[in-house]
Amino acid sequence: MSWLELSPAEWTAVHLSLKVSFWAMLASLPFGIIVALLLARGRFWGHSLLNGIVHLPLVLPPVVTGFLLLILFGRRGPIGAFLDQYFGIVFSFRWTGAALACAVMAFPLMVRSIRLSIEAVDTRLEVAAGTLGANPVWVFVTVTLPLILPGIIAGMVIAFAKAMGEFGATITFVSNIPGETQTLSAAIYTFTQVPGGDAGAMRLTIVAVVIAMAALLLSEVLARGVARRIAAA
Amino acid sequence: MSWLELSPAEWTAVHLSLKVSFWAMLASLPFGIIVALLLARGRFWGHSLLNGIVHLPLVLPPVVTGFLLLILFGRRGPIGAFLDQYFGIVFSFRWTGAALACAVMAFPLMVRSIRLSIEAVDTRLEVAAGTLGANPVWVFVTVTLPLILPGIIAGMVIAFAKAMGEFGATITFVSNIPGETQTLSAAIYTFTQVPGGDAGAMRLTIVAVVIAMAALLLSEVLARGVARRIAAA
Amino acid sequence: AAEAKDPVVFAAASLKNALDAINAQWKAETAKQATVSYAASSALAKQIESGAPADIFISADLDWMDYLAKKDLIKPDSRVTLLGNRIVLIAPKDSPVKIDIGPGFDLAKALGDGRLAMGDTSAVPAGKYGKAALEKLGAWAGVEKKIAQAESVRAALLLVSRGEAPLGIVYATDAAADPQVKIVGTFPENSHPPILYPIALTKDSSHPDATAFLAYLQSGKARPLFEKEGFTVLSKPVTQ
Amino acid sequence: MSIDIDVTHRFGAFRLAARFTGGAGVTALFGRSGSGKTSLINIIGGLLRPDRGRVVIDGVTLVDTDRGIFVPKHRRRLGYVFQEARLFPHMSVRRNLLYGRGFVPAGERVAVEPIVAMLGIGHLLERRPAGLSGGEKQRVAIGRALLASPRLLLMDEPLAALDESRKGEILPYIERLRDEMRLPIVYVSHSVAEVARLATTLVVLNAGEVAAAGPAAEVMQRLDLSPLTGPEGTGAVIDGTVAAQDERYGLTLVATPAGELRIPSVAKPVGAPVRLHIRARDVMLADRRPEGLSALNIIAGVIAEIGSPVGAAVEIRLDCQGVPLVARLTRLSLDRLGLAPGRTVFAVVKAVSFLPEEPGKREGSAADAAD
Amino acid sequence: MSIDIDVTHRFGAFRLAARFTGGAGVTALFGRSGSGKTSLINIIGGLLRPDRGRVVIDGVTLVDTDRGIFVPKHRRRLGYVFQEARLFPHMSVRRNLLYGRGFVPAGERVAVEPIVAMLGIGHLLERRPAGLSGGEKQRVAIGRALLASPRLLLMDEPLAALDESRKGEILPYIERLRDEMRLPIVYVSHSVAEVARLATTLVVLNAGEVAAAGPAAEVMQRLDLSPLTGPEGTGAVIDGTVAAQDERYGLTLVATPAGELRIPSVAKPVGAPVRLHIRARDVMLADRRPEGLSALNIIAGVIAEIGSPVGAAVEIRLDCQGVPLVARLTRLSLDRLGLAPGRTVFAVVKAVSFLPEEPGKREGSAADAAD
Ligand SMILES: Nc1ncnc2c1ncn2[C@@H]1O[C@H](COP(=O)(O)OP(=O)(O)OP(=O)(O)O)[C@@H](O)[C@H]1O
Ligand SMILES: Nc1ncnc2c1ncn2[C@@H]1O[C@H](COP(=O)(O)OP(=O)(O)OP(=O)(O)O)[C@@H](O)[C@H]1O
Ligand code: MOO
Ligand SMILES: [Mg+2]
Ligand SMILES: [Mg+2]
Repeated sequence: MSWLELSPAEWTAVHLSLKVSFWAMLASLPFGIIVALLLARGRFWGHSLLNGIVHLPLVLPPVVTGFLLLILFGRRGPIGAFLDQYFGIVFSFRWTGAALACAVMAFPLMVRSIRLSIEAVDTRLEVAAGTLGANPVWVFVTVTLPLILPGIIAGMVIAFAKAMGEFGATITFVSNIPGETQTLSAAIYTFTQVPGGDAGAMRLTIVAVVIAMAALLLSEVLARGVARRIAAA
Repeated sequence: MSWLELSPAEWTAVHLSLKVSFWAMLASLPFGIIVALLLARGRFWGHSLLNGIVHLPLVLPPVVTGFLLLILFGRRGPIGAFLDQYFGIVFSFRWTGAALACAVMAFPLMVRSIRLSIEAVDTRLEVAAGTLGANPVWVFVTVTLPLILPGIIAGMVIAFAKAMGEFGATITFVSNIPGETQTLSAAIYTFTQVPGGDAGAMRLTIVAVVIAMAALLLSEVLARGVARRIAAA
Repeated sequence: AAEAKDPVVFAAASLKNALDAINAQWKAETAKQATVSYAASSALAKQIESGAPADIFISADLDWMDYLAKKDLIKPDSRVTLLGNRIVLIAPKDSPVKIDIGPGFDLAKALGDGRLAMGDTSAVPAGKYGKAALEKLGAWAGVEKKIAQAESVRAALLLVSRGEAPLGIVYATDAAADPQVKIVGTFPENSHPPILYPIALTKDSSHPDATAFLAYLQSGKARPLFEKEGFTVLSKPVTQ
Repeated sequence: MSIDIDVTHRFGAFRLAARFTGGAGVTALFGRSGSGKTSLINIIGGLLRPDRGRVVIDGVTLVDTDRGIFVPKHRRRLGYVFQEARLFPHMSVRRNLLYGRGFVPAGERVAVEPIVAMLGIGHLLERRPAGLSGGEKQRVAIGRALLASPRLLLMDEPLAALDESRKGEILPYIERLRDEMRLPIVYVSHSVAEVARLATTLVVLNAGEVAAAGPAAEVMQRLDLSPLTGPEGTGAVIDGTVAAQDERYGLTLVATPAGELRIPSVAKPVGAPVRLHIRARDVMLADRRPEGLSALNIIAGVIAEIGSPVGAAVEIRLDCQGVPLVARLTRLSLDRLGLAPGRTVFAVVKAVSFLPEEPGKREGSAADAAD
Repeated sequence: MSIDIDVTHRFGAFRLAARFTGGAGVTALFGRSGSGKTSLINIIGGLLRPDRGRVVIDGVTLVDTDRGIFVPKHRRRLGYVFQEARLFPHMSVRRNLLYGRGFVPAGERVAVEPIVAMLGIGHLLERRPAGLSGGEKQRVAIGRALLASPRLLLMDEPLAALDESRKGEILPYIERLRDEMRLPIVYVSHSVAEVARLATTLVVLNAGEVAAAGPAAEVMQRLDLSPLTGPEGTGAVIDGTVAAQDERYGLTLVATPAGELRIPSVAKPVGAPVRLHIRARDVMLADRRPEGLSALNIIAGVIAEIGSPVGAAVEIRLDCQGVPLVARLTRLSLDRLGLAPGRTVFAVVKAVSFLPEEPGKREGSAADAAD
C-alpha cells in the first residue's frame, strides 16, 4: 500500500485543508448565528432579500463566486483594499483567502442548520429568563445559545465538510499555491488535470473522505451528547 | 440594456437548466425521503455509514464526484451498463446525466432538510392514525407526509438551487453539449474561460440569480402557507 | 508569506508533470525551488490582473498571455514562446477504427452515433485547436452536433478511455500517458494555429530567483523533461 | 363482551403485573400517577408489546406471548381516545372524523350523522383542529374513534387536560356511549368522581399491580382502599331508577332499595336507571332521626364496619337494606355517639351534594345543542 | 405594598379593561378560561405591553402609556412562576435556582439554603429538570423566582398542570411565602379551592372586565357571583385563631367571632391565625339546634339574604355574630323549613368537610422532609 503514503507536499495540503476548513468554519460561525437569528426571528423589510443573498453561493457556479470574491476582496478590490489599508487584513493569495472562499461557499449550509434550530427553541424559556432579570443579550448567551447548540454543531460540521470539498471558488480566488492556498481539493483537482494523476487523486480523495467521515461521526456523537443534556424538561 | 438580451443558445441553456434542475429535484425526492426516514427513524448497524455516504458529494471536489459518476454510471460502468441493458436508461451525454449529477450533488442538502422535519414530527399522531386502522404505509402517506411537507418543500428548493449552480460534476460526467447537457452554470463557466467573456458571464449570472431568488421566494410563500394549514392543533 | 521564500510560478494545469520534475531537478542543483500554482489559464490570468504575487506566468495558449500583455501586466521583453504541442485523434485501445487524417476525411462516419470528446471549443485551448483543425480539414460540419465538450483535456481523455466516446481530440502529451487509449492519427501542424505555451515574467515580479528559473526552463537541462511528457521545446536553449 | 387481561411488563425498576377481567359497560382503570394505567391500556391497544402475557377481547386473542401472537394496532379494531386529542392538524374536522371509517368493511360502518349529532360537533365540521377549544377537540377525537367502528373503546384520561367546566361538558357524552350505544369502554382515570360516575367494573392499580378489581359499587365502598383512592375517594355507588320528577322544585325522586332519595333533577324518564355517587365526606350520621333539618335525604342503616382511623377521621360502612353507604366522621363524633358495629343509625345526605350536580343540567342543554 | 392597575388591551374581538388595586398578601385573579387572567398578569410582568393604561407597584410606575413609560421585564424585579415550570433544561436544578440571583445587587440577595429547605428541594440540586416530577419542577420554579429577590411574585395557575396530590404538595409552600416570607403575590387561578385558601384580595374577571374586587372573604360570600364562580364556588372564608389542640382526636379548635369550630388538626401553635373555607354545599341548616348528630360544628346565625334560585338550589347568606356563612339548600328545604330573612337558624358543618383537610397533614410531613 505504498501508493497510499503521502508526500511531504501532500501532507502540507492535508494540513492546510484542515487549517483552512477549521478557520472557515470558526470565523463564519458568529456571522452564521447572527444571520440565522435575523432570518429566524427578524421581521424586517429585506428579509427575503437577505435570505436570497445568503443562498447565492449555492446557486452560482463556484467559479463565479470565486471571481466575485477576487473582484471584491482582491488586493485591488474595494473591500480588499479597504481591509488591507485600515486593518492590515489581506486575503489575496493567502490561506486566509482560501478560508474566506470556503466560508462563503459553506455559509448557506451553516445558516440553514442554525436557523432551523433557532426556530425550534421554546421562546417561553427566554421569556422566563427575562423575568428573572436577564437582559436580552444575556438571555441569548445563557439560554438560547445552549439550546441551539446541536444545530450549531451540525452547522459547523456541514460547513467544515463543505469547506474540505470546496475548490472551485478557492482556486479561482486565491489560486493553487502549494503551502499557502493549495488545499486537498485543489491538489486533487490538479492531479486530475495531468496524465497519470489518477492514483494521486485517488489517494488524496481517500484522505479527504476519511477526514470528513470522522468529522461527521464526531458531530453525531457530540449532538447526541448535547441532546441528552438538554432533553426537554 | 441590450447586453442583457439572451442569445437563442443562451435561452436554450436557461431552459435546459430549469429542466435539469427540476428533474434532478423531483427524481431524487423519493430517495431523499426514504434516506431521510432511515436516518431519522432507523436504528440499524450502518446508520453512520449511510449518513457518511450521503454527505460524500458535499465533501469531495465536484470533479471527483463527476469522475466517480462516469466510472459507475457511464456506458461501460457497472451501474450504467446494467441500466442500459435492462431498462434502456442511458445517462452519458444526455440531459438525464446532467440531472443525475445535479441530483447527486444536491442530495445531501435535500436529505438534511427532510430529515430535520421528520425528527420534528409528533409521532403520537402516527400512533393515533394506527389505532384508527391505518397500516404503517397509509399512516405515512396521510399523516407523516403532510406534516413534513414544509421540510420537503425546503429540501426541494435547496436542491433546485444547488442544481442550478452545479457544474463541476455535471461537466465532468456528461460534458458540455449545447442543447443537451450545457446548463446555465456550464455556459457561465465557458464564458469565464475566454478573455472578454465577462459580460456574457455576468448576464447569465443575473439570470441564474433571478431564477434562484424566485425559487427561494416561492418556497417561503409555500412553506408559510403549509405551516399555517398544519399549525399545531 | 508566499513572496517571502521562493519565486512563484502560475502555470496552466496541464504542465504539472513536467514542471514538477523540472522544479525538483532545479532544487537538486541549486538548492532553490519555485512554488508552482496550477490552475486554468483563465483563472491565473485574472488573478495576476488582480495583483497575485506571481513572478512567472505560463499560459496554455496565447490568448490569456495577450490579455495580460494588453493590460501591461507582464514584462514584454521576458516573453518567450516556450513549448509547442500537437493534437491527436484518439480512440479506446481496443477500438478497430482506422482513419487517415487529411483534408475531407470522413470523421462523422467513423463516429457513427457516438460523440467526439474534446475540450470545450470556446474555452479550453485544446478544444479551440481541435475545432480549427476540423474546420480546416472540412470535417467540422459533419461532427459539429456530435461534440462532447469537456471541461478540460483530461476530462475529454477520460471520456474516451472509459469508452463513453469512440473518438476524441486531445494533446499528444495526454494521449501518450494513458494506456487505455491509442492514437489514431495526429492532426497536421498546418491544420490549426500553432499550439504554443508562452511564458513571461509578470510586471510586478521582483523575486531575485525568478529570472533564473525562467532561464532554467529554457535551458537544455529542462528540455528532456518537457520532451518526456510529449512537448516540443520551441525556445532556443539559454545558457546560464 | 369480555375483556381478559393477564400481562407482565418491565420498565427499568417499574414492573407491571396485571390480571383482571372486564365486561360490558365501562371498565375503569384507576390509580395514582405512575401506577401503570397508561402502560396497561397501551398493551390492550397494541401500542406496547408486553414482555409476557395474554390479552383476549371478546374471545379474540390479541396478544399471547407464549403462542407468539401480537395483532398490530391497526388490525385490532379498538378505538383509542388519548388525553391530548391528537387530532390531525392538517385535516378539517370532517376529514379527521372520517379517517378511520375507510378501513371498516362497508357493512360494518356506523352512520356519521347520529354520532356528529350526539357529540354536538355538526357546526365544526369544516373547521381546522387548531381553532377548537379543548372540549371541542376531545369531542371530535371521540367521534373519530367511534366512526372507526371499534369493538371496544380505550380512553386514557380523556378529560385530564380539560378544566372543570369542559369536563362537565364531555362526561354526558361518555355516558351515552355506555348507555345508548352500549359500547364497551376501558377508561383510565385518577379522578374518583369520573370513575364513580362511569365505571361498571373498577380496577384499582397500585405500583403496577391490581389492588382491587370488581363491580364498581363493591370496590368503591371498600374502606381498605382509601389510602389508594385518597380522602375524596371512598364513597358509595348506588344504582336506582327514576321514581318521579318534581318539576316544581327541580328535583328527581330516585327509588333505591334503601328508600327514595331526592336529587337535583335529572332529565330522564320515569323508570330510567340512575347512578348515585355518595361520597363519604358528605354523609353525616345521627343516632336518632333528625328533625327540622334542611337535608332532604335521611336513610336508616346498620353499621357494618368501622375502618381504621386516618388522622382525625374514620370511615364507617353502613348497610341500608342491602345498599352500602360510607360515612366519614371525626373520631370524636364516633366516640360521642358511641357508634359500634350492629347499631342502627340515620345517614343524612344533602340533596345538593349529589355528584354530578351540574352535568345533569348540562346534559339537557348539550343534547338540545346537538339537535 | 400596593398594586395599582388600570389598563385596557384588545386582542381581536377580546377586550381587556381592568382596574383594581391590591396590597400585601395574595391578590388572586379569578375567572373562567379566556376571561383575561393571563393577559392581565402578563401586563404586570412586562410580557405584554397594554394598549393603554398604568401599572404601579409600590409607588413605582412600571407602565404608563400616557407618559410613554414601559419598564422592560428584566428590570421589573418581579418573580414569575408559570403554569409549565419552564425550567432551563440544560442546567442543573442548582444552576436554575441561581439563575436570577446574579442580577440582584449583592446587598439585596436572599440566602439560598432557607429557600431550598423551605421548598424541600435540597436533594434535587444536582439533578436535571427533565428527571423531576411535575410537583418537584414547580417547586424548583418557585425557588428560582424567589432567589431573584422579587418585590412581587406573579403566579399564573402554578398548579394547573399538576394532579390533585401534587397540588396538595405545593399549596403549603405558597402559604409559607405569604405568611412567613411576607411576599406579596398575584395569583391567577380558576380553582375556587385554591383561591379560598390563598387569597387576601380577590379580583373576579369576567370577559375581560373586573366583575368584583375586594377582600377575599367579602367577595367570596357574594351570592350574585355564583354564576361566575360556579356551583362549587360560593362559600365563606372565616379568619380565626388556633384556640387549642386536641391531640387525642387529632382536632384543632379554632376561635372565631361566631364561636369555636373544630377542624382536622392544623400544625400551628395556639394563637396562630387560621383561615377556614366553608363551602356553601357543605352547610346544612336546621330550625332548631340539632341533637345526636355526628357533625361537630353547629353555629347559630341570622338569615341575611336569600339568593335567586339556580335549578333546584338556592343560596342563603347568614350572619353569625358578624361572621358571614353561606349555605346551599334545595328550594324544597327552603319552603319546608319556611326560611326567610331575619330568622335565626343553626348551621351544621362537618369537621371533615373543611378544606384543606389533607394539606394540613401533608404540610407537617413536607416540612419534615425539608429539614
Ligand atoms: N417508555 C417507558 N420507558 C421507561 N419507563 C416507562 C415508560 N413508560 C412508562 N414508564 C414507567 O412506567 C411506570 C408506569 O407508567 P404509566 O404511564 O403506565 O403510569 P400511569 O398510571 O399512566 O401514570 P399517569 O397517571 O401519570 O399517566 C412509570 O414509573 C413510568 O415512569
Ligand atoms: N396573543 C394573543 N393573540 C390573540 N388573542 C389572544 C392572545 N392572547 C390571548 N388572547 C385572547 O385573549 C383572551 C384572554 O386570554 P387569556 O389567556 O388572558 O385568558 P385566561 O383568563 O388566562 O384563560 P385561561 O384560564 O384559559 O388561561 C382569550 O380570548 C384569548 O383568545
Ligand atoms: O458548490 Mo460546488 O459545485 O460543491 O464547489
Ligand atoms: Mg397515564
Ligand atoms: Mg391563562
